[in-house]
Amino acid sequence: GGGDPAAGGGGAREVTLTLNWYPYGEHAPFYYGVKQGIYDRHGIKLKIQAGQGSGKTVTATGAGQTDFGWADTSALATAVEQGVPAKSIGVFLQTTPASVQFFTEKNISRPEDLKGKSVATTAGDALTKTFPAFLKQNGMRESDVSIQNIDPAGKMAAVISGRTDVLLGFASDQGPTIEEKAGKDVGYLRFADFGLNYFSNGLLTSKSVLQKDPELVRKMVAATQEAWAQAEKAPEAAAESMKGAAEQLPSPAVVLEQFKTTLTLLHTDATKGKAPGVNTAEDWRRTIETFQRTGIITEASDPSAYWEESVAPKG
Amino acid sequence: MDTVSGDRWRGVVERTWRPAALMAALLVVWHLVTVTGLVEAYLVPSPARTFELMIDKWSYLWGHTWVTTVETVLGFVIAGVLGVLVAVAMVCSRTIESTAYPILLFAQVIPKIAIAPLFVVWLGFGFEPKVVVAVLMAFFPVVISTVTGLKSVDTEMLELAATMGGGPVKTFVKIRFPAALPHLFAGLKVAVTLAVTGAVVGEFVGSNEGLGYVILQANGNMDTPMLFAGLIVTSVVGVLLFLLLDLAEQLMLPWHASRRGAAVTTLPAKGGS
Amino acid sequence: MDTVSGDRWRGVVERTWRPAALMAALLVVWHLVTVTGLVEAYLVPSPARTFELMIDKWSYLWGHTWVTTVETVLGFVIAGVLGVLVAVAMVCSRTIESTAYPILLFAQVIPKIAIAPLFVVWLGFGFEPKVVVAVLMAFFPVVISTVTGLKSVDTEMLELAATMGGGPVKTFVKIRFPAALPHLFAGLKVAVTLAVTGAVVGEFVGSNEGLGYVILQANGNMDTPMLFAGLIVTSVVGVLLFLLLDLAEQLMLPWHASRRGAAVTTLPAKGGS
Amino acid sequence: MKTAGMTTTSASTSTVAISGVSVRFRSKRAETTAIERVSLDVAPGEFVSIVGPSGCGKSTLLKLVAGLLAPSSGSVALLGEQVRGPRRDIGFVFQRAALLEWRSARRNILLQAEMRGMNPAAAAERADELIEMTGLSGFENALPHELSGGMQQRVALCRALLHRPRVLLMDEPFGALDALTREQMNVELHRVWRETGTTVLLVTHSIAESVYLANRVVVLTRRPAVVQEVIEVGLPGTRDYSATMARPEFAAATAHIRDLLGAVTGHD
Amino acid sequence: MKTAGMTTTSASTSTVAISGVSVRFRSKRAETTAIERVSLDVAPGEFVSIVGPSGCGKSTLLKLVAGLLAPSSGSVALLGEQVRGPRRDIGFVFQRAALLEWRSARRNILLQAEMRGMNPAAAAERADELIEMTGLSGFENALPHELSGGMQQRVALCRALLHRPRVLLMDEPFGALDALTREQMNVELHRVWRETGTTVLLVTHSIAESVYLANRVVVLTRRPAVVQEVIEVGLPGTRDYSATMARPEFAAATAHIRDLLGAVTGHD
Ligand SMILES: Nc1ncnc2c1ncn2[C@@H]1O[C@H](COP(=O)(O)OP(=O)(O)OP(=O)(O)O)[C@@H](O)[C@H]1O
Ligand SMILES: Nc1ncnc2c1ncn2[C@@H]1O[C@H](COP(=O)(O)OP(=O)(O)OP(=O)(O)O)[C@@H](O)[C@H]1O
Ligand SMILES: [Mg+2]
Ligand SMILES: [Mg+2]
Repeated sequence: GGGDPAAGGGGAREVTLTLNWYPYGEHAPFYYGVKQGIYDRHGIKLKIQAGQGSGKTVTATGAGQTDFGWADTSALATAVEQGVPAKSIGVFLQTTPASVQFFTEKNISRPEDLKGKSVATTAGDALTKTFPAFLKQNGMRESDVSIQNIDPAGKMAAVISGRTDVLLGFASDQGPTIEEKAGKDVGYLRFADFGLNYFSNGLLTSKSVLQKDPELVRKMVAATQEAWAQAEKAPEAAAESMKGAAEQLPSPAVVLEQFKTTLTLLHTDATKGKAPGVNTAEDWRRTIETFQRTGIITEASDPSAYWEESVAPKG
Repeated sequence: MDTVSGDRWRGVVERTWRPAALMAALLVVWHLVTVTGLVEAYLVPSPARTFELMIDKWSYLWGHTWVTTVETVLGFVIAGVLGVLVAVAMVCSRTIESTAYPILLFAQVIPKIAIAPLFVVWLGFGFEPKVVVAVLMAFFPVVISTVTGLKSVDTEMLELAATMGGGPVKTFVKIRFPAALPHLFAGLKVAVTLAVTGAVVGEFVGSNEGLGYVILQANGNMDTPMLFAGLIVTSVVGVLLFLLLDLAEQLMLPWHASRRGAAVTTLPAKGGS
Repeated sequence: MDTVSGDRWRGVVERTWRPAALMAALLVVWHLVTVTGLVEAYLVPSPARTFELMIDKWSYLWGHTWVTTVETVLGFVIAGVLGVLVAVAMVCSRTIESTAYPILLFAQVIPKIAIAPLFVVWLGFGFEPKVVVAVLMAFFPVVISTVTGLKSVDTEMLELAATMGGGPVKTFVKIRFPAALPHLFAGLKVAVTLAVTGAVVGEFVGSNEGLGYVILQANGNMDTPMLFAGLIVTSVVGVLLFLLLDLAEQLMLPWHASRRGAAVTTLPAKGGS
Repeated sequence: MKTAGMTTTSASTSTVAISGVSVRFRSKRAETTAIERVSLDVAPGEFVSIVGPSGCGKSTLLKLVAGLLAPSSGSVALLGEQVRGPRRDIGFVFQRAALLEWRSARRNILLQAEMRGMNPAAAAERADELIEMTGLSGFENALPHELSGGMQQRVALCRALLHRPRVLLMDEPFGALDALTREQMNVELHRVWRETGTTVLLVTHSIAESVYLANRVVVLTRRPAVVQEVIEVGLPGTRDYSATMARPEFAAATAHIRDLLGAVTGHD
Repeated sequence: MKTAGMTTTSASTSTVAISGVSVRFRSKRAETTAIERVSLDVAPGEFVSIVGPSGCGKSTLLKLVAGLLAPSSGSVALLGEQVRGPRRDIGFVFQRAALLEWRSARRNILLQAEMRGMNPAAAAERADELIEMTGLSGFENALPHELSGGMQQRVALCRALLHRPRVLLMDEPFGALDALTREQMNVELHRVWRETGTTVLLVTHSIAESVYLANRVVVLTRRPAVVQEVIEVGLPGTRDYSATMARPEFAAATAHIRDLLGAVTGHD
């Protein structure tokens, strides 16, 4: 691959990456990688696009509307089961940022404290589906809390205004924002800290790209891994790199906070010390088992159904 | 008597067979498109699977449909009444017209889903925000149509009314309003379809029930059969409400030219008693 | 000459001062509401901050506004042309009318945001899906209004046309269509506001530019000043397009009763040459 | 100012007092002076016919009296009161029938009663009486588009008579009627006028009709309408139709009006 | 079947051949028989007037001939061809003016030309000629609502004459005109008819007009309209207005028609 003579000067090939959402701190490494010329060096001219939810990103990737996607593994698993021809080429957030978020003034420190609380969720998203498993894991039932489905933007307003007590979200996303807006400390109950871990965001592409241009995929994975590794070493610079790349961003403080939180999610015990984005089949198996248990997928397949291991450099 | 009811029956068949045929044709196309794999199942499910699901889950769907229908109807009725009142005020007074227009336009153009947090915080998660969104969506066409209708009344009729000294209220009730009805109905028809959309969008904003919830959840699960079932049911609700309005129009405006049928072809009845 | 232009100038002032005063009043209320902390900043920003931001980021906003405006105008024009054509076809043939109605209704009632992912998959993240959503939103009011308008032509005028033997095309161009224009404009006015919403909703679904992108991102970041800036600009686009249509109506339909002003108060001009 | 001399001084006792009225219409294209310094006083209970060339301003004049138009200069008083806006103490038959297309003939007539809040039972009875009188029986429930032109005009006439107005303004109310029906209507109108003492202003194109019915006939000139002459019709109060037509005063008056209008000969 | 005998056999040579035509209107409320077994033949170039009581079915008859209505029974032929739908080889003046409110007087007249695809320059010239003839000069650019009732009617008349139709159907075309203007129009119409050999069917309420203009006058009865009598007017071809009125044949014909219509006396 990469031999397309029409593909721009310098041999760099134009490639689109659609994010799971609008740019926020978690995505800093991509911008950093572009800024540092990491992608260029791998022969990739990366164009980063905003997304509108992991589900749409996975579908659009499978349908070939974007070369690569950045999306939640649970969305990928659901999509694969439905027949979307997309595959993961490395999960980067191997610890889920899924968490219950609330103001510390609510005095919640353990899952049991959620009893009788109202929970803001978004209908149909993965968090909402794994939440019952999280409750069960911690000896509670779904009926112990009252679930309220709200639009993603409305969730934050609901918690700030006190319409609901807590929200389900990614620790790397809403938490820092509401902390800043309300001027109050936010506490988290991370699913991963309370016995429920599974893969979260990662890089994916369509089966047809994998088939037609495995070389490009390899370059993309390598470049992305390098970008994340570099960003991990210089979080401030990475967060800084987003400035100007996307005009409308959370405040720099929030971006940094979001990214720092993200950095705590990069590895499982099995991949500690390895390059970001390197997965083990065992971890995949565990995630798939969790997804099946929580009803995100009905039948568990082999990791190879979701994950293309061949393109990932072993780190 | 027999012939009359026979005629009526034939009329119903006459009016329904074409849309029915079209629906059947669309179903066939849908079926073929999915069966041949032209469109993948993760995007569009097969009609068979969709209807199977609808039958399996009919009580689930019915419950949510009922919620959405109530919200829609309530929103539509409020929008209709408010819309007519505002239009009347605007026609009565240039001051009101020129001040109200910008606000209305503003309220109309803003994407409702963008102000979801306001709805959530101010109105909570119950019934109200959905009705409010439905009202906001349906309101504008009613106002615009009614204003146009009220203003196109024959000026000579209004002069006549003035010489009868009935005052603005009676003139309105007996002349302006009936004359504006054809316009008003055009507005109401658009409004009722928008009210459905409004209720569903309201449910998107925050809800544990209703077709919006069903659709959103299906979308999240990539459960295309359920998504299409939700969309179909939503459409059916909209179409039925629209047809109800159409019926009301036919009953209330038998005099309107648009109901009198084509001009030139008017034939006096052949034969007689 | 002087008096005429003076009159015109006074007319403009006359027509604009009230909306302007209202806008000012709303701004004051908005200011007070935010300054007193009645509504919190995470929900509604202060006008000062909002306008500050709009000035700071005007080139950013302008770029996105332009994108949305182009999508809107394109969608509106397509919807207008298509809508009129469909309406004409429906008025010409009962067969087409009864078959087309259900499809139109169906297309109208389905919440666009729910099927938008299909557009993204089929049409990508570019220009097209937004225009398609705008067309889908704006289409229906045009059809309904045009059908109503075309059908309310005076039957005697049509009879007259028949005796002139101009054929359906000329009858349409010279009689039916001009007579339907007041209705059509009412439909177009609703349509243009819906086209704006359609373009923005299309951008919600998947886009890297346009006001929908700005708004949704601001919503995600709880960046209320940016959110309100986006909403204000969106509304301004809608209002301006609406006013353009209003102007077109005034220029094209000087004869229409609704433009002739109130009946009874018609005063012949005082004085003369 | 110049016209002051033309105004009679009986304004306070007149039912209709038009003094020095001019009406100018201004449109984008042109300015039309429809009426120029017209003065006219109508005594209580008087019947005045107005004749004049087409487009001279007769309809405009009636609308002035009804308060549906304001004069560009001059003033109009009705029943001793300055006309400033639409007046309800009148009955008006427009040149066009102006019926509500969604109301039956009978309900179009009863509109008058509904707008004035008249007693419904009494109004209904009166309506039936008028329907009978104008020969509309059998078509009470027909919608306007199911009526012939003359029938529509008769409905409009009934509507104007329903409330027994003190002042009746009629703009060519019999124009769409055939000769026979027109005569019958003339006789009926004359009877109604005699019995009720209503003041009537009638615009008509029929010279015979104008003379048969009126105390005075006002002849207007071409546009801009000026009062050319006012003819006192010296006919007796009760007028048998054929007897009246045969009287020399009748012939003299019609001939004179024809001359005034510049008609070549006596056709109407 | 029964009416077959009443049909003249000259259908093929007649311009208008109405044979045994009945028209029944059925509405939700009632069934109205407007016309009952009417037969009438009009020879090429003939001028036929139709008179009859208001609401008897005169307008209905004209619409039948124009193909705007289909008879409930019987048949109509125009220019030797069976009438099955709207016919364009005619000029029609409706009872109401039926003007397009967004077109000026002149452009309303020119509608006829545009619809027929006539040569624009020639049509414009002809329009100006007709405007001149009908005394509308100065109001060419006025919109219908700026015109008086009579002016609107004259515009409709011009429109019907613009294309010099072979058959002219006129439904009370001078009803809103004053006596003088009406006479002028009568004279003009007579001239046009003489010069062009147009076949004319004229519905009118004026007996004098019907006799002055026509070769034959058809008198219809009350609804349902039956042909009561057809009067041959024995007047010379070229008719000076005042001279014609003075002729004994004229007096005899009008008196006879008045009798037929049951009029008490000779007012029209
Ligand atoms: N709204 C208007 N705008 C402009 N000009 C007008 C308007 N109404 C009437 N006119 C003009 O005023 C003049 C008088 O009109 P009016 O209707 O009073 O005539 P009229 O005497 O009733 O004629 P007719 O016997 O034909 O009904 C006409 O020349 C007409 O063109
Ligand atoms: N569309 C219709 N539906 C029902 N009845 C109708 C319709 N058109 C006409 N009629 C009836 O047919 C009869 C004849 O109507 P037409 O208009 O031909 O009368 P006309 O002789 O022209 O009367 P006029 O002199 O008053 O114009 C009337 O009784 C009328 O009520
Ligand atoms: Mg007039
Ligand atoms: Mg008629």
